[in-house]
Amino acid sequence: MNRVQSIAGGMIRLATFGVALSAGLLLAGVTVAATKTSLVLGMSVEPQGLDPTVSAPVAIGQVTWQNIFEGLVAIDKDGKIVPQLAKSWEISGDGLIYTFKLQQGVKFHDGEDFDSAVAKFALDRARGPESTNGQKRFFAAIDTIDTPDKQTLVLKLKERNGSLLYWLGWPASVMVGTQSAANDKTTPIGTGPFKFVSWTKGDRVELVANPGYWNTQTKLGLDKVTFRFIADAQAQAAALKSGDVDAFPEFAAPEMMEGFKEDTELVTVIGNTELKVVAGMNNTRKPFDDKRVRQALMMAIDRSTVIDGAWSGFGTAIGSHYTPNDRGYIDLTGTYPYDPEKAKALLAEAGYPNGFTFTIKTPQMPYAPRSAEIMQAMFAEIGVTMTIEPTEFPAKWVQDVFKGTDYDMTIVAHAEPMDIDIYARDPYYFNYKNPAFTDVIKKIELTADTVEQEKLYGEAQKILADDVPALFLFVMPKLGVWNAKLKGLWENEPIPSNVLTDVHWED
Amino acid sequence: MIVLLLRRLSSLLLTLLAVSALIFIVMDVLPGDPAAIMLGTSASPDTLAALRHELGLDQPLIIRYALWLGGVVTGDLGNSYTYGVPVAGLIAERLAVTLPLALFAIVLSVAIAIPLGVASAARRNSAVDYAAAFVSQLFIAVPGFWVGLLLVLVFSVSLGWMPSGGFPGWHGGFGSSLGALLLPAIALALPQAGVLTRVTRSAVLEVLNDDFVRTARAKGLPRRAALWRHAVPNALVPVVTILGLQFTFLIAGAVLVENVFNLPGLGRLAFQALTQRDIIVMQDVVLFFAALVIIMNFIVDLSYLYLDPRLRGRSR
Amino acid sequence: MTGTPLLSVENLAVSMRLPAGGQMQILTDVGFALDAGETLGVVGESGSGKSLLSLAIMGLLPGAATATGRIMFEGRDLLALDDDTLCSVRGKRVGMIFQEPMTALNPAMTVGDQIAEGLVWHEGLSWKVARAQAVELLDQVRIADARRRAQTYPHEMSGGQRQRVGIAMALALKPALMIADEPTTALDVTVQAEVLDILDDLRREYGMALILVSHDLGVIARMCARTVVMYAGRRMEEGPTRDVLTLPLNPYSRGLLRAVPKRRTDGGKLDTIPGSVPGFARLPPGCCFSDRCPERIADCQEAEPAWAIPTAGRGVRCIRAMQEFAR
Amino acid sequence: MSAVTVTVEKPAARRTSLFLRRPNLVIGGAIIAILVIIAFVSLFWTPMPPGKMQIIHKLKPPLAQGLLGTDHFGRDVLSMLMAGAWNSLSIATVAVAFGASLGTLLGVTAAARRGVFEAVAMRANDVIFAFPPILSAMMLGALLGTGRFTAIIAIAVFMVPVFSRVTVSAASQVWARDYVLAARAAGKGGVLITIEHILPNIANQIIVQVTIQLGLAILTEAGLSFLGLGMAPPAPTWGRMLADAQTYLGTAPWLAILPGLAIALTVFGFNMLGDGLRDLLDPREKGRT
Repeated sequence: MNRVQSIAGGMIRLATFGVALSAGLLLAGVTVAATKTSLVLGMSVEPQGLDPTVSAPVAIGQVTWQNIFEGLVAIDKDGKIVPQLAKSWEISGDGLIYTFKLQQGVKFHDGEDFDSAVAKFALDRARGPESTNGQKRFFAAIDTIDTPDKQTLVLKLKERNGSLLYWLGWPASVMVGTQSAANDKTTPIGTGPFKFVSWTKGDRVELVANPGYWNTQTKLGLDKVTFRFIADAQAQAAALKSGDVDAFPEFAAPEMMEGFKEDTELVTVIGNTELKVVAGMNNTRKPFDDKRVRQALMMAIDRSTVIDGAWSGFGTAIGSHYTPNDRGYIDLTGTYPYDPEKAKALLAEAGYPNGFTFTIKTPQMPYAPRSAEIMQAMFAEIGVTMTIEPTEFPAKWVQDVFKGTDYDMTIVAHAEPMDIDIYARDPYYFNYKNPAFTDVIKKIELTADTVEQEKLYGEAQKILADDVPALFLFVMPKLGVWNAKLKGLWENEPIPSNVLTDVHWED
Repeated sequence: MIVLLLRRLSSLLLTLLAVSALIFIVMDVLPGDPAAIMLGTSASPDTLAALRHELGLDQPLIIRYALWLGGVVTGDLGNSYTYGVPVAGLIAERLAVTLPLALFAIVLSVAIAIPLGVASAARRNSAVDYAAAFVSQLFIAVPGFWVGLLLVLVFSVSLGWMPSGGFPGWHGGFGSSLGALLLPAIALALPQAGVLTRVTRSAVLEVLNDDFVRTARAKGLPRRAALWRHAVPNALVPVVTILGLQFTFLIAGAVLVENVFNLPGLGRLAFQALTQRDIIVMQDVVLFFAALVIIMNFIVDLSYLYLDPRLRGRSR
Repeated sequence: MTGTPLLSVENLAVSMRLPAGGQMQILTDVGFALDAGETLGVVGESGSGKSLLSLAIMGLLPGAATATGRIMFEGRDLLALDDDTLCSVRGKRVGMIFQEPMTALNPAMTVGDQIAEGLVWHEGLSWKVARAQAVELLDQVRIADARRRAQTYPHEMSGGQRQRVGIAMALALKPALMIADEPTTALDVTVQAEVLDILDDLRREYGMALILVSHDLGVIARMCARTVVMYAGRRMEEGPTRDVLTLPLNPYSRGLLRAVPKRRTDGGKLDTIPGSVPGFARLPPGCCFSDRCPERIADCQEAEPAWAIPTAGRGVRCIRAMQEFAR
Repeated sequence: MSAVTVTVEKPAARRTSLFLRRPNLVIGGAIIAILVIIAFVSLFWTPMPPGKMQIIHKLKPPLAQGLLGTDHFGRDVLSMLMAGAWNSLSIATVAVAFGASLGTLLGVTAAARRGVFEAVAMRANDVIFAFPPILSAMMLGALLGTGRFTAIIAIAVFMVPVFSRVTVSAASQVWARDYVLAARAAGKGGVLITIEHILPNIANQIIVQVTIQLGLAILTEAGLSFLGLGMAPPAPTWGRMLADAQTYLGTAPWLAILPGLAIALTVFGFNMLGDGLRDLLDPREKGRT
């Protein structure tokens, strides 16, 4: 058989093998039933590393926080500060000295003991000069850290800071081991209930229960957890329906939610997140430097239509940079309600009788272009022409809008909880300078008393609602979809996370 | 003939060098600063500077290019900014998905296209010919990612026969991994099969009327044997050319299907690396693609020598 | 003509389907007989349909052609056989040599394998044995260093050598009948003689019947005992080669003979047949040669003259020839 | 022996309908003609303004609201498809015009000038061919920002090597022809020969390639939009309609099927047209039954 024929012949045999193989597989239908003590949890975004103390993306915390790493204190599902590696603590009268009593017998996954020296190492590492911690400003208020004995940690502050305790509960402030800190990015070692097993980049991270977990009161419902990273909403839905994934705490596409309604195996739980969809304006650029123009644009928008069109009706309207599940929330959507006629009149009064033209730089995440398209139609009603300029996030958006403030209007969802203080920061992309507002924020940081803080937060909200440095649109819902027999997943997300300590299967 | 190969090889290396320079400049000019992306919006300037230094981004362009190229030549492709792991490992990991997927798609494409193409050429202007022409036109016209979408909906969501996507990893069992690649392979194979059918048909038609096919018939070979033992082997040159092009496309261009089936393939790695401005990964991946295209062209050229003895000159 | 002939072609007609629709008749009323070991020449200008005749016998007519009549070979009508049975005849009982050696061989297959393939296919020999026999066949067709040349490819051989490979292929299975369709037309003169020698020696050695199709009267004279003269798809004259060449009955045969270029002493122009071969769609009424025949009379255009047998072993299609013979 | 009458039937009706002889040309031509008409009509009239939103009427099936139903913003799908026809076709045509002319120019000059120029041109070709298409389109999107202009450039750039390769091989064949050698011997300059002899002879191959590339351009535009790199909203293109509709496949399948169908039909039309033209123009194909 001449070799050339054998190729042709070979190709055919090879081909028929291919066809036979695929036919065989088609019938086999490979789906393994999920055993009851393991969980497959789906996420839209894959974290770029697994150490929350060296880079900022929230996805890192959503895999590791409270599962692998723990902090001195933690935030519970209602947003409250609860003890963790610090059993208890006292704050001095002048609020400058924090003394923490640490838990005993706590070990890292690599066997290293946790004591005050390790805690000091972790905090110094986070606030040090070479630190690449995304929230380095949390620790700015700390002056010195002392360790009188193994179980006590004393923080001395330069000035009072009401939020320090809250920030110590964040993923960015978790405790890391002295030897393991360097490569936590790829092989995370923490003190938490789950140990890291493997990470197939672009696909999944696998964790397994930590037999030597120090907190004996918590009863773990799971012995194996797999985080699957699926960006495409359609693929997410398919994974849920075909049983490949047990739960999606943050499902990507609101418009597919009612597709799960008639599926008896799955349950949908709608909570809310801290994601505030806000259309920021460049407050130093004409015409946005004139408050009346900003207020007119606010009145030109019907928030419920935006929510209905862009996010299929899920999500709650907000009047200021604050979400309903933050303490001290006031509903200010009534400050500038939807009133196109009044908006047109206000525009004329501000000197723009037949409107003006500007561009909005929209990142590619689905909520942005959809909201922008609806706003475009609404602004057209009052004679204002908005052109949409898609801007690649994070690269071009960070460079053009965030750093360069070279934009008229933009639209982005701010994920960090309780970050109303960004309007007091200078520089910040809004270019909004209001001494009265900055003063209120300063006061908040200096008062330790929560009731007083909540009153001040209310004041801050009112100033923003009236000043409209940005068009406050809505808070993104937490679209939870998971197996009906799965219990213990958080309904809301006061802090971006997937806490699995009390997750278990129920038959 | 050796001189011919050497000259061909040197010109290929030259092209590779040009590609490496081009991609380096493009990545440097792209807006967006990797450090800012990694540290997020509330990072302070000094932390940004610290990270830029750590990543070596603060050095002049030429030195960075030399360092990168030096590394590539010695096999050290550098570490990914975002993942912090050697890029070579990352690419190898993703290749373990993309390569089998591409091979699977090529096998399916050949299994569909060669028989269809040869049959429609043998029975020209018959029902088979028109049917094959229509089907191949349809496969070409329908966007691959759209086919993928429909396959997921039918086979995994409603019928539940197949996994909806993702990749369990080869250590997780050969059968389940191959199962995960079946639907994406079909979605990739159909458009290629359409093109391959048409190329095979015209190539076989070209050869079918040659005298040596009639000689084979005169020797007593039935129609089918003359077709497969004499006509088809002489029609393989254009077919192999297309297969070479298609294989590199399947490696580089499968990002859309990888998205629909969320497979951790090379295309997705490049897509994520671009969004995150993981410059080192982007440069290595594009260079890898270019090398693959060049090696593929080289292999196709070599196969010409094998398939068409006339090109070999004096063989003995 | 003793006993039943090896091959007997009776009333063969071949017509072609035209691309724009409609049929056109090419061969009309062709018939002849051939005994085992006998040689027959088929001579005619190009466009007379003689190649189509050989393809019709082999059953290898192009798709658009349809043949009617009978071709009796070894007791079976080849036209009635289905393709599979015909395959068992082709190559095994009837061998064919083609005109164009440059394209008649498979460029991607070694010469040895192309010869051996017939043996493997028909007699089920292993490739090893078949290849060995192929080398022997190459020796027989006088190709030097046959063992090495068997592994080479067609493009590494001259036209003459390739035609010899064609001969080796055709006689690999020692068929009863060999059909050679203008075997030497594409070769230059010196190689022509050598190829014809080989063909003749092997034919004698294996006692094979031969049909040699050619437009070259010299080749026919040298190789064939009997000859048929074809014109516009019809047989014009048939008989022993010597008689046809020396005492041609049909005016066309005479014109053909006169047109053979000879050294002329009187420096006159070479003789030609006036006019040119008409296309099959524009044949003149009556005798197909009537428009160019110098001896034409009115009756020639009345009706196509029938095939007549003036004496045993001779045939002619011309009323004038019959009248001449009668006197 | 009976007398034999010559039977030559007269070929059937003088011109068998064009459809029978050239099915691809007619089908392909018809589809493309209809699409071009729709595209032009959409500039003046569409049942509803393509951008008009009626959130209350969103996600209505065909015939319930407008002939082909509404999308997730309540916009009329039929109007969007018509406007999409204009956008997708215009992007494809401009891109192909750009790519074809540049590619052909490169190819023809390379064939004429030979030597260094050809080597450099072919080297540039290899470099572009070596770049992965979809990935490079993304990089272009990141560099120039997304939008109509980037889509056109991204599509055109990868067409240049295809056209230059086709042209070089076709042109060099024509250059080798005797009558061109004769023209050169008569002292004609390279440019003149190219215009007078080369281009007319390779025109048919280029035309066929243009139709095929037009089809591919539509597909690429759809792919780019799928990755979010296509035209900026609100101008609808088929690719973006398809991309946006992906998450509504479960609840509103027509949103994805209709644009998918439009894309498939157009590409099908272009390919059939390409085939028909190839048969019509390619002399070699004429004789074959």
